[in-house]
Amino acid sequence: MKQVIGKVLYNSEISQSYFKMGIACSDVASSILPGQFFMLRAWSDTEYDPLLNRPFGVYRVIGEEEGVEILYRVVGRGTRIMSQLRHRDFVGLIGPLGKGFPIYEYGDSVAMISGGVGIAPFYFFTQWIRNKKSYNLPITLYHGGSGMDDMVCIEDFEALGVEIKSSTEDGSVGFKGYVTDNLRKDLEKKNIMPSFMLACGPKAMLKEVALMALKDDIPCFVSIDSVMGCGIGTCLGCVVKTRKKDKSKADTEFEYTRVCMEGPVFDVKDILWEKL
Amino acid sequence: MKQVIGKVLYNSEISQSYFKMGIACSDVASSILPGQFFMLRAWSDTEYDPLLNRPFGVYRVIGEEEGVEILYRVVGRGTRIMSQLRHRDFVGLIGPLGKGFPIYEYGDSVAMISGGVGIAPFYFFTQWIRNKKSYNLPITLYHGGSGMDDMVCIEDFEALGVEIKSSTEDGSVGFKGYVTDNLRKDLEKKNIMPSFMLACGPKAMLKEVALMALKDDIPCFVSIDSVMGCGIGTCLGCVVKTRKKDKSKADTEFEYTRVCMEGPVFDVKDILWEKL
Amino acid sequence: MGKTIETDVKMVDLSTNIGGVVIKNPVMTASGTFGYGEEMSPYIDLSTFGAIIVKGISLKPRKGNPAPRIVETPSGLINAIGLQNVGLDAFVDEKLPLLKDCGSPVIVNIFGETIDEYCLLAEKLGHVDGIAGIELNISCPNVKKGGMEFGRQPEDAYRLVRAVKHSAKLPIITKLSPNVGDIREMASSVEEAGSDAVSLINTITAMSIDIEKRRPRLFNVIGGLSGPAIRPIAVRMVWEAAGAVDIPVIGIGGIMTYEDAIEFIIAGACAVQIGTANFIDPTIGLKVLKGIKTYLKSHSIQRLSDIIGCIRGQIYTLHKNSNL
Amino acid sequence: MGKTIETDVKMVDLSTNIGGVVIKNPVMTASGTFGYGEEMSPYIDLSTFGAIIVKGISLKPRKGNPAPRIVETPSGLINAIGLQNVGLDAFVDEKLPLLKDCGSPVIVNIFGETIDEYCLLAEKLGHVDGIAGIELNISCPNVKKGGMEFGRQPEDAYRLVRAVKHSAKLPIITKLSPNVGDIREMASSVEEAGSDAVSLINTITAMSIDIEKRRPRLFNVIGGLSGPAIRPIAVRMVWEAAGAVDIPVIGIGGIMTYEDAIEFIIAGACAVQIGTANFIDPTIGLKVLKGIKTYLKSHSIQRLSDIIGCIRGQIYTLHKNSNL
Ligand SMILES: Cc1cc2nc3c(=O)[nH]c(=O)nc-3n(C[C@H](O)[C@H](O)[C@H](O)COP(=O)(O)OP(=O)(O)OC[C@H]3O[C@@H](n4cnc5c(N)ncnc54)[C@H](O)[C@@H]3O)c2cc1C
Ligand SMILES: Cc1cc2nc3c(=O)[nH]c(=O)nc-3n(C[C@H](O)[C@H](O)[C@H](O)COP(=O)(O)OP(=O)(O)OC[C@H]3O[C@@H](n4cnc5c(N)ncnc54)[C@H](O)[C@@H]3O)c2cc1C
Ligand SMILES: Cc1cc2nc3c(=O)[nH]c(=O)nc-3n(C[C@H](O)[C@H](O)[C@H](O)COP(=O)(O)O)c2cc1C
Ligand SMILES: Cc1cc2nc3c(=O)[nH]c(=O)nc-3n(C[C@H](O)[C@H](O)[C@H](O)COP(=O)(O)O)c2cc1C
Ligand code: FES
Ligand code: FES
Repeated sequence: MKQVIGKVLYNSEISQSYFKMGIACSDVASSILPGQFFMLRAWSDTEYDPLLNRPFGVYRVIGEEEGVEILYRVVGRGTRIMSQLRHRDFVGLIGPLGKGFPIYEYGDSVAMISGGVGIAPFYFFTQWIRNKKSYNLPITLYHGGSGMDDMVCIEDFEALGVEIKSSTEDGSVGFKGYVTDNLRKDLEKKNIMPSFMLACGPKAMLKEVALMALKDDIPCFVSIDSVMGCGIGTCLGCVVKTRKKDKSKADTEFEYTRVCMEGPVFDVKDILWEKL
Repeated sequence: MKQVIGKVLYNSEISQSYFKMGIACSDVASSILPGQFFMLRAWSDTEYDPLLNRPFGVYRVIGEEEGVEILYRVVGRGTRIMSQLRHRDFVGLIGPLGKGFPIYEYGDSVAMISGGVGIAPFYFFTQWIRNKKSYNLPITLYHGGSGMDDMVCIEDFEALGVEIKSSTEDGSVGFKGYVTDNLRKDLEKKNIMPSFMLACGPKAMLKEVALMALKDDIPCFVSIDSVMGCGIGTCLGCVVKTRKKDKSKADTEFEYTRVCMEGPVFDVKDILWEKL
Repeated sequence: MGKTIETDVKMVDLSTNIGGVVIKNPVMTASGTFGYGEEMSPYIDLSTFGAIIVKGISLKPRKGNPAPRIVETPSGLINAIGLQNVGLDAFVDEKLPLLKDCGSPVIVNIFGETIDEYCLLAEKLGHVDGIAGIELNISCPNVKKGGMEFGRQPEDAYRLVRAVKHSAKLPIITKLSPNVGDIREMASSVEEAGSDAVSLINTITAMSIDIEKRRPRLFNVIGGLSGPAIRPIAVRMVWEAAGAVDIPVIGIGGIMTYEDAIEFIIAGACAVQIGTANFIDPTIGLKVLKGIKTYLKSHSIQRLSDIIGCIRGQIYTLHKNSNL
Repeated sequence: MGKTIETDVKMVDLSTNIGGVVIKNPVMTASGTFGYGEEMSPYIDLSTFGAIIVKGISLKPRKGNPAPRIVETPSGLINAIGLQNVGLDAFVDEKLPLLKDCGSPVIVNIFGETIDEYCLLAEKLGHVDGIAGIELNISCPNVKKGGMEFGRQPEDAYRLVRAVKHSAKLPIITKLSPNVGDIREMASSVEEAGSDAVSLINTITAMSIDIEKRRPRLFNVIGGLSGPAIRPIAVRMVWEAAGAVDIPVIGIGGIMTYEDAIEFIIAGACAVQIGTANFIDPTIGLKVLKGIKTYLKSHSIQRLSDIIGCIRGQIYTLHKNSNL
């Protein structure tokens, strides 16, 4: 992890309020693992409103490790400022941070479940798995959103041979309903039983996925979103409730664990979902 | 005075840290008097650092009253943000504000004295006087700065037939020394005795000019720079010490007068220079 | 559908009674940030407001402090204007005429250096037509107490409010100083003294130094901090004060948007005052008012009073159900 | 010429003695914003600092509060971490080893729920190798006093400091709470109780509400505001405290740049602590230190101590010469 200045290469709206930003940052681009993130500052470090840097995952590494592409959604002031950046503007970056997706043998098949901009970390992950594996591991992406505008980047995944199962709450694309309902339908039919599940999205969605995974005993990792003060482990602002590592206490006792250092990716077994 | 949104037409560095910005704002451009100013916000009104709008005079009205050109110098955070604006960005404007230069018969000859970016209001003023007067009133501009970089816009004035007397502290251009020394030299030689003097620049400079004008009994108006909270008369933050209007008390008593409403241009007779 | 919404629109009830002053909506101007109204009239219809609170008035005119009087800080503004004002007589003769027919009730913010001065002011204002109420600025140096503010100790505030209440026929809003150890104590003591309402917060004492000149940036050395920087402190104090008293609480401090105003209302304020934001956007009052209306409508809240302090009960439940 | 400047560079003296802790420069880390050092070591050389003050330690480990624990405000941050920490034993066994050889003196910030807890902590730390001093966080709820902070009343603070001073062999810095009516009183009373230095300010209690969910944004409802928003208040309090006591004063609150650090020093601080800024730029400590050196050099100031509180005398002169 390093602190660097990145230069904006491009920044374009790919769907209503979704943007892709390319950032030149060769110092750090080569060392990123899928699921890691950066703290980003899209404004001067002498302007203090907004005050804090913002966490963003990496959609993919671009240009022979010359930079990163970030997929982001405008939800508030920080992302609005980001969306106004243009070619040649500068951004501050600290990273790569956190622990990414585990480096595993991912078995027979992987299901990735994403809600909205939660799709962001999966492209880089898919690229990485496609590179590591010589055989063609089947990967399914359950991607959900409230409507058509959330169905971003689907083509990118298709190009890597990922099976797409879309869902929208308004029914405009794919299954009508929540992404978790779409997943449940398949899991219940048992016509699909992935050897691994990975999920990224709102906490309520992660919780549903986790409960399904725990019930069906499918190994499952989730990337947890949390408001971050620092991203580097010092503020203790980003915590989630996890089971005590001490096995004898794991069912009754919990502790607060930092999402930025020990996460953002957690084994669903380690999180106390009932208390989230 | 109105509150409007202006669109940046251009914004370019014309000399080290001096910029000219063109702003489309047809709603207000036609009503501006020379010496008036605007409160400008070069950043979003939902970002509060910096918090306050900034006052700027008008260098000239452009494009058949479609907009204004501002000449500004980067001195701090607000002007730095301004300098980063580009074509099509938006700025908030409130104005035109204050009382401009008096609408007078300016007699036989006018001397304008400016320090650094204090030159800004004089171009519009010169244009205005050139338009009003059928005869060719001689105008001299004493312009001073610390070095070559401060010698901005001279050509613009020359094109309007203004005689230029430059001075720099480092001697790189024109007279070596302060602009007030350059002026004093001429006034003392009595080879020049303007019927009116106008000055804009740092307070210390204005004070020297004022004292010379009072001594030689030359009518003189100065545009006073002041830190402004609102620009519209409500905060009482921008005050200067002026003589009591009541004649009998004018020599001994003073009051605090708002630069934004009663100024920024004041008759040197009204200011308590000894207490500035 | 269209019709139902129309009906809703009309039904949103924004009015409140602030200790006898009936206000049509909860948006007021904060003293010292709206001049005497006349400065703002080119930008905003003065009838917009629930009430207009004018620049603090003293018995005699006051010159105010030498410049520099203001300095910008991160998301804040420190001012040391020194209470410059035209004095009671000029206010009544020259400023009030425009204001009293402006369509919003006028509340006069007053201050003195002694309790007697306050009382005299309040009494005189009681005889003037067109004034709906008085706001007592108690963050002023009490000359009899060696320059210590009236608003620092509960007993001092009690004595002042009690005396003014006796002299005044008008409703009294006491404006609390945040520069105290416990705002609840202050609020309670002025309530007990008979104040009809409290407003808070006034500015927080603050200081800034020019490191090049190695001099305080304000001539007066210390000034009062206002603006969005102080909002989280103000919201906390309003929350505390509203929990401590039964009289209406008016929230002030860093309100820049309707969201900020709603935040104070949810914390327990029946009305809000907009201060520093007027300097940045003279039409802010109208924007905040419109935003409050839209918020209430879109959340199907029919009376503003339904959300005043609405989180109070909730919090205990919230905490009871969790085990830290 | 070049030579003279070189000599000047070498001659700038940044060292101070803070109540027995000799520090090589005035830049410290603020408790709770620098972890236990290990988190920051990838970004900054830990030997950079005049002192490293670690996250507050209690006798037993503490879980801290449920999330949300932090919320951003204009130029500020409210936190309610709830003093999560590994506890004294784990600190000494697991965290101290890295720190004690890092090249900067280590000051341990401590807190308890009773005076006895504080004393026990202080005593135990006195037997541990590699600790230069103790910073007493007195902004903690005193369970014996119904949760009221130790740092709110001069008498409570006095009693606490006095007791700890008896138990501790180490130098004691008392960290003052800004949530008081008069910071001078607080500073004087801990000085009298034997504190070797004071540091201020801790966070200012604050609150923020989510108007969509109509819920406090922090689980804990109220938290502490830090960051540049509070700097003008902190500078004022440091100015007041430094005028009231003779022991060294350490300035804290919203320091983001070397200019901010110098501002505190001119106001009377012998050293400063950097808090929230570490979150935004983990190398900030080094930048502030370099900036201070450059400032001193370019202003031909040979000892930092030459500018500590340097405006104090000046102000009276300034005011005497003007007639308001
Ligand atoms: C490890 C990690 C990786 C992330 N990767 C991406 C990514 O690749 N693309 C992307 O678009 N976003 C990502 N996010 C989320 C992103 O950080 C937030 O959207 C962003 O910080 C919002 O900033 P803002 O200033 O626009 O919103 P704010 O104005 O701060 O807040 C707007 C709204 O969003 C909520 N919010 C703010 N921050 C968060 C947060 N961290 N989690 C949940 N809610 C929040 C606020 O409560 C508020 O309701 C990631 C978050 C984490 C923790
Ligand atoms: C009526 C009026 C008309 C003006 N017209 C112009 C113009 O046409 N072109 C132009 O370049 N500037 C003009 N100015 C000055 C301009 O407003 C300031 O330079 C600007 O506000 C600085 O903002 P900043 O954020 O960059 O500086 P800041 O970061 O706020 O301050 C930087 C430094 O400048 C000083 N400073 C800030 N504002 C002022 C001020 N108003 N007066 C004196 N010192 C100040 C500060 O004390 C500080 O030392 C005008 C000022 C007034 C009052
Ligand atoms: C320039 C200025 C002048 C003020 N004058 C007064 C005053 O005369 N009387 C008073 O009670 N409060 C005065 N205040 C305080 C405001 O009314 C308000 O309480 C404070 O600014 C906090 O609100 P804000 O953050 O919205 O500005 C003044 C504030 C400012 C910024
Ligand atoms: C997340 C966070 C945690 C903190 N934890 C502690 C603590 O454990 N002990 C303590 O005395 N102060 C603690 N503080 C207060 C800081 O040390 C400091 O006094 C305060 O933040 C003001 O400085 P700043 O504005 O530079 O952050 C904490 C502050 C923050 C923001
Ligand atoms: S974000 Fe600060 S500890 Fe995780
Ligand atoms: S700038 Fe506010 S009154 Fe002049």
